[in-house]
Amino acid sequence: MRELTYGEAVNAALHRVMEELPETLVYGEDVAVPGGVFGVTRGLRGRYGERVFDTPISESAILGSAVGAAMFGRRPIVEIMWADFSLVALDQIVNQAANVRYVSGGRLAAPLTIRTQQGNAPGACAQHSQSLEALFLHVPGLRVCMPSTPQDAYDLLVTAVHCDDPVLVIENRTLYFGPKEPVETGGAVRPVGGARTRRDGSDVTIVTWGAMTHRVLDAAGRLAGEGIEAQVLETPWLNPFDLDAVLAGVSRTGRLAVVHEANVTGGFGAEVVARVTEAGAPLLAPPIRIGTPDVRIPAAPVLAGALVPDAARIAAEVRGLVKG
Amino acid sequence: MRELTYGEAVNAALHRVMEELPETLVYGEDVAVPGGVFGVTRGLRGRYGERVFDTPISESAILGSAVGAAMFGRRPIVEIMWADFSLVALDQIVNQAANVRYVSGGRLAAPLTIRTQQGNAPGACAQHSQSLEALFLHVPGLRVCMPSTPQDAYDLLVTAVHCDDPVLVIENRTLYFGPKEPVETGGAVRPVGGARTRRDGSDVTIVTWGAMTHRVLDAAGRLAGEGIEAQVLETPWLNPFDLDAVLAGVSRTGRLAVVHEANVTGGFGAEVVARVTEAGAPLLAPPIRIGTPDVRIPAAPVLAGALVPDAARIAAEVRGLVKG
Amino acid sequence: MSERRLADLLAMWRIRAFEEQVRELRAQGPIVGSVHLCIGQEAIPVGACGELDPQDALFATYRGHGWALARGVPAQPLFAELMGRAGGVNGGRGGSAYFTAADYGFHGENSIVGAGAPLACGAALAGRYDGSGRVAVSVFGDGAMNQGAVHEALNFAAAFRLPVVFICENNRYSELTPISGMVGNPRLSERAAGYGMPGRRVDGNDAEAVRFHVRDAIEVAREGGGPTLLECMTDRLVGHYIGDAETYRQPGELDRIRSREPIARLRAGLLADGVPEAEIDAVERRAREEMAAAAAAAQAEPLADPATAREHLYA
Amino acid sequence: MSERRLADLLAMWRIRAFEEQVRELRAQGPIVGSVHLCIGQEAIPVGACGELDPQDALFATYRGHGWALARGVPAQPLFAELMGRAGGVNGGRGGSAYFTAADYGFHGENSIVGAGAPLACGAALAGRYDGSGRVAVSVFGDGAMNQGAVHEALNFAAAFRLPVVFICENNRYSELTPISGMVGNPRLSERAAGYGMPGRRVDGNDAEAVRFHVRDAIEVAREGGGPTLLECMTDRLVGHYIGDAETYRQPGELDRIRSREPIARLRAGLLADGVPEAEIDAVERRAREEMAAAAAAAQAEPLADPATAREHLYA
Ligand SMILES: Cc1ncc(C[n+]2csc(CCOP(=O)(O)OP(=O)(O)O)c2C)c(N)n1
Ligand SMILES: Cc1ncc(C[n+]2csc(CCOP(=O)(O)OP(=O)(O)O)c2C)c(N)n1
Ligand SMILES: [Mg+2]
Ligand SMILES: [Mg+2]
Repeated sequence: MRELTYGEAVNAALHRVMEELPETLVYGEDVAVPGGVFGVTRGLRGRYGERVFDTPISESAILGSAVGAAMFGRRPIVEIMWADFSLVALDQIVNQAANVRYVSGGRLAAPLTIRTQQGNAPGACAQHSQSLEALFLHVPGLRVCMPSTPQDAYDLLVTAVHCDDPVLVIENRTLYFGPKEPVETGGAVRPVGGARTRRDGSDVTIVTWGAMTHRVLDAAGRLAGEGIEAQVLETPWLNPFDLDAVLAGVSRTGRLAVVHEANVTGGFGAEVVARVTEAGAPLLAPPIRIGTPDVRIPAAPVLAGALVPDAARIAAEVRGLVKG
Repeated sequence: MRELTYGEAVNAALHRVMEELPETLVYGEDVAVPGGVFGVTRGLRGRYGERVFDTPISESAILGSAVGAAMFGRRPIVEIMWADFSLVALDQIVNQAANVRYVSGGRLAAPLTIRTQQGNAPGACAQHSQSLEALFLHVPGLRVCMPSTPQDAYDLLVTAVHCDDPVLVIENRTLYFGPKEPVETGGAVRPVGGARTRRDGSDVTIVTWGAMTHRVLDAAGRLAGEGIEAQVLETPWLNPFDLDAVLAGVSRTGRLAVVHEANVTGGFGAEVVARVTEAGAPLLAPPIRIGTPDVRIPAAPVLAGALVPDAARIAAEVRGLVKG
Repeated sequence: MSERRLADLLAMWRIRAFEEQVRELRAQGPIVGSVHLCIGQEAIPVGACGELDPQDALFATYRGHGWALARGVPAQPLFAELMGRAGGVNGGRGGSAYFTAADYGFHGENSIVGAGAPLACGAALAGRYDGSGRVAVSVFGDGAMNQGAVHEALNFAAAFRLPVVFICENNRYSELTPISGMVGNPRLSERAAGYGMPGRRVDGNDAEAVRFHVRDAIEVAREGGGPTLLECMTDRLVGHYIGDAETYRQPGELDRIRSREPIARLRAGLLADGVPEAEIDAVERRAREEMAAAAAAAQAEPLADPATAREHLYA
Repeated sequence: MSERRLADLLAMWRIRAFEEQVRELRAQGPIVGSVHLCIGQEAIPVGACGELDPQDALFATYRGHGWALARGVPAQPLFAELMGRAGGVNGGRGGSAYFTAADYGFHGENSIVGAGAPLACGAALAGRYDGSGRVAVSVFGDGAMNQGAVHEALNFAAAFRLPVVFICENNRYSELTPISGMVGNPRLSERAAGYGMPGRRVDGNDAEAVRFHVRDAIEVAREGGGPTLLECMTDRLVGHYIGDAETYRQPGELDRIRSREPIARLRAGLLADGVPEAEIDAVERRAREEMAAAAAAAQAEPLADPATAREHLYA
């Protein structure tokens, strides 16, 4: 197996799909000749030439042309540099891409992949720090995933590109340059969906996704030191969402905490709590949601640090849930 | 009291605020000389001249200029003809308007009011039928309300315009030409927030908002005929959301149903269910959410009718909740 | 020559007769919701579509019935679509303002102003790789020229010399508002130079003039010369949508418009050239009969099946 | 005359010295996150800001440090902002790419490309009603010209003859990509005609040239003549952001750029005019000392208080 960082794994997945699917295209701002502002698309232009190109700073044209090209047999893989920027062109994702298959009754399809990355990083301003997955998860017709490990960064992107629906792959720039890990490349294309038990435990089920997964695992480690065993269930696929895995965990532990970086109100954590509650899963205590409070994200790290959940805060809140 | 339709009540509110707040402006596509595609802004141009004007079909310029004008002491009331169209310019609402006060530490403000309307109406296509409140409710810094009666159409808009924060007032075109009702105009400006008990009942609390309120009341009437007494709690203000009113109702009835027109997954109903669950309110049965299933909205009324909740379906699901 | 013009007359009458049937059906009830008729603008689709090859892409707007017909979509499944019949081109899912008929090279209406322009760029882009030599035609109105997505599409196509023909149907109104007050320069085709593409103002009420300029633009596009912006001047003879009170019309405006509308103009021209009136009237009659029959047949079709309403959301 | 040019030199040196301090602080740690320096582009803010009155509005981009300084924002609270100090112009909430300083007539940076242009239209619009005679200046880069929001703002301002001066800082790159390949017509100022506004290409490395054209545009704007688009040609002497490897530079490109950069140019001009070198060097020294002192003072300030992080979300 190759040892790859998260960013290298994304790059490896792009090379693979460009190799095995001649109808793929990769384009976006600075992705071709410069190889991407995070270096994630390096080597593609040199290897695949015209199938990889840089674009104007025109998100509506990037996304809309990807939808149009997909209607005509291409599999565009376009990059929106920051999820925050999707808001200048959301129409093309929600009113265009998501409608193609349904409204045409399946006569047309829009198999495009939108790669983006999101979340706060030290010093990032309010316009470069949002976690927007909940917006996309409210849109029928889209698929959405958020890998947090090199293996998933590879697998989910390969799956997304092979998927015949519009898929949003939300990466995280704080993970691109993380540790190298063994990544199995070239394996069979995995189906869409699924969850990952990152740690098992009997006292509480913590559901999380994206970069938060690492902080949750850190918190779970601390809790273990106090004798609290938390099951950490990562759901890298959010649409479709693996509710069964969550229910299975909760039925064992009797407690649920959902952790995400997005602000709490209207975040996807509400959907998870609502589904578990509707399912009538017996709980020993009311479920909790841990996320960024409902404010904008300030640039100063000392301020943002007081808002975005960290391992200490996650551990404290989960401890409160378990100890009651 | 004046007898006004919902649309006339919106118009009356606009006349009032234009009269009492010289810093107000009203602009948007076709709102001035034509008086609005639904006639809701009639008479304003003639009465207030230059403070009311038509704009190009440029939602980013409409919303962005409103934010800029608001930063400089104006109180723009801009119209986005359909909520679906906000997706071509969401950046100006989320990345611009919502950040002004917070990032400037209160030195600047963006007291603008965005009037829009949403939802399905017979024959409307997938791009003119969405209920998007959940997107805005996930954005800290915005206020959001959805009036369903002439009195609230008047009161909430007056409150929104007087509010010093960006407020989104989401109306509904199927209500504009509804029945005339007595509307108290010219009263004191009401504070932001609050809920309305539209019908009292002891068996179940149905929380709803927007045009669905009328279908829920219809359903509640049918259920009463069967001896099921439903409390219908409308929450026209969604941000801020009156959770206390919901908890008070649920603590009496022990059952919760949330009904909205938006598709279920990621809808604000999830937030309501999550908050009630987190609050640990004792329930006799798991709460339910009733909304449009997770699909796009087809134009054919016979198809859309099978998806958007109607009184019969609401009654049936609530019956199931109560009868267990 | 007069064959071609009689064919244009028939094509225009087919569109107008279709639209008049739609207006009738909307009044009677079988068609519900907002409907945008293209009566008065028929010469543009008729002049343009004859220049398109089967592999070409066509993206229109909610005012797209005429474009679909001119592209070759049969009338009955269009009527069926507008009436929510299972046999509609999209089984009733698209409706009047948002249907597609890809089998006929009609890649859809769009009811978001300007949103179709980037899609057209994508169709043209795909042609770069599939060897089809495809040209994409993007149709939008004068008001759409002020929408960000159209700007981005015009620049995107120009920067990459994509084979796109942008057809702006300038009917002088953006919904209920005159375009003249919504721009600093009312000659919209003059924006083309800034993008580095040719821009022309075209008599949009003359199918022959439209044909000439579209052919020229398609030739340039197929040769790799990139996009062209054609501003086709025309008028709506009817409201923006059915029910529009048209309070914005100036005194005498409708008379002026009727005096230059494409069908009356072509009719007068044919008469002047000595084509017998009977022959000309026969064209109108034939179109009206065809559309009446198609509408009736479509109305007799079964409605879409509610049980299917959730299908085809995902692959 | 040479007074004015010495003042320009000082103003440009203040900006460059500020940016060099920022680069240093970013390397050492007190400043974190992505930072966009305007080294090489100083002549544009220096030439433009002197023409603005106190009531005028100025909207810049994430590359806005120089604009804030030229507008009169003191250096210390700017350094403090970048270092997340409580005393920063926004108490550290804005940071390098998104701060405002309304008290000084600086209405903010924006880190969404093109998003500030519509805001500027609004500031100008407000002036229609408050009798201030306000002119709004909207600054953005060459790449932003391809963003829908900028197009909509240009048309909106032109249609309503709003007093806005649009300043496009054409540094020939959109982030890491040359603008030349991203447009069909590289003369961005030629887009102005399509909007019905004057458009000029300006030597953006000459504060005097910028001053002349901005003054002219402001005069037109104040007289109700509407907006102007000024394309100020310049170059970044540094990367797009701190850390940019600048792999996209052509051989000899940086030498070419340095040979025409505004400070070296003005220095040479002053020497040629007989201004003693000592006097010129004193200007640089003065600026460097001022900025070193301001940076040090700001660094000594307390960090923002985490307990305040939730304040001021709503009124
Ligand atoms: C983004 C967006 N904004 C507003 C509308 C509402 N709307 C529908 S048609 C229309 C007018 C379009 O005018 P024009 O482009 O000239 O086309 P025409 O209707 O005249 O053919 C408007 C504003 C919309 N559908 N989409
Ligand atoms: C809407 C949007 N898209 C993309 C970006 C990422 N981005 C930041 S700066 C930049 C380049 C802008 O180039 P230009 O307008 O020429 O300004 P310059 O940086 O050269 O001053 C890009 C693409 C963004 N911030 N916002
Ligand atoms: Mg028009
Ligand atoms: Mg640039």
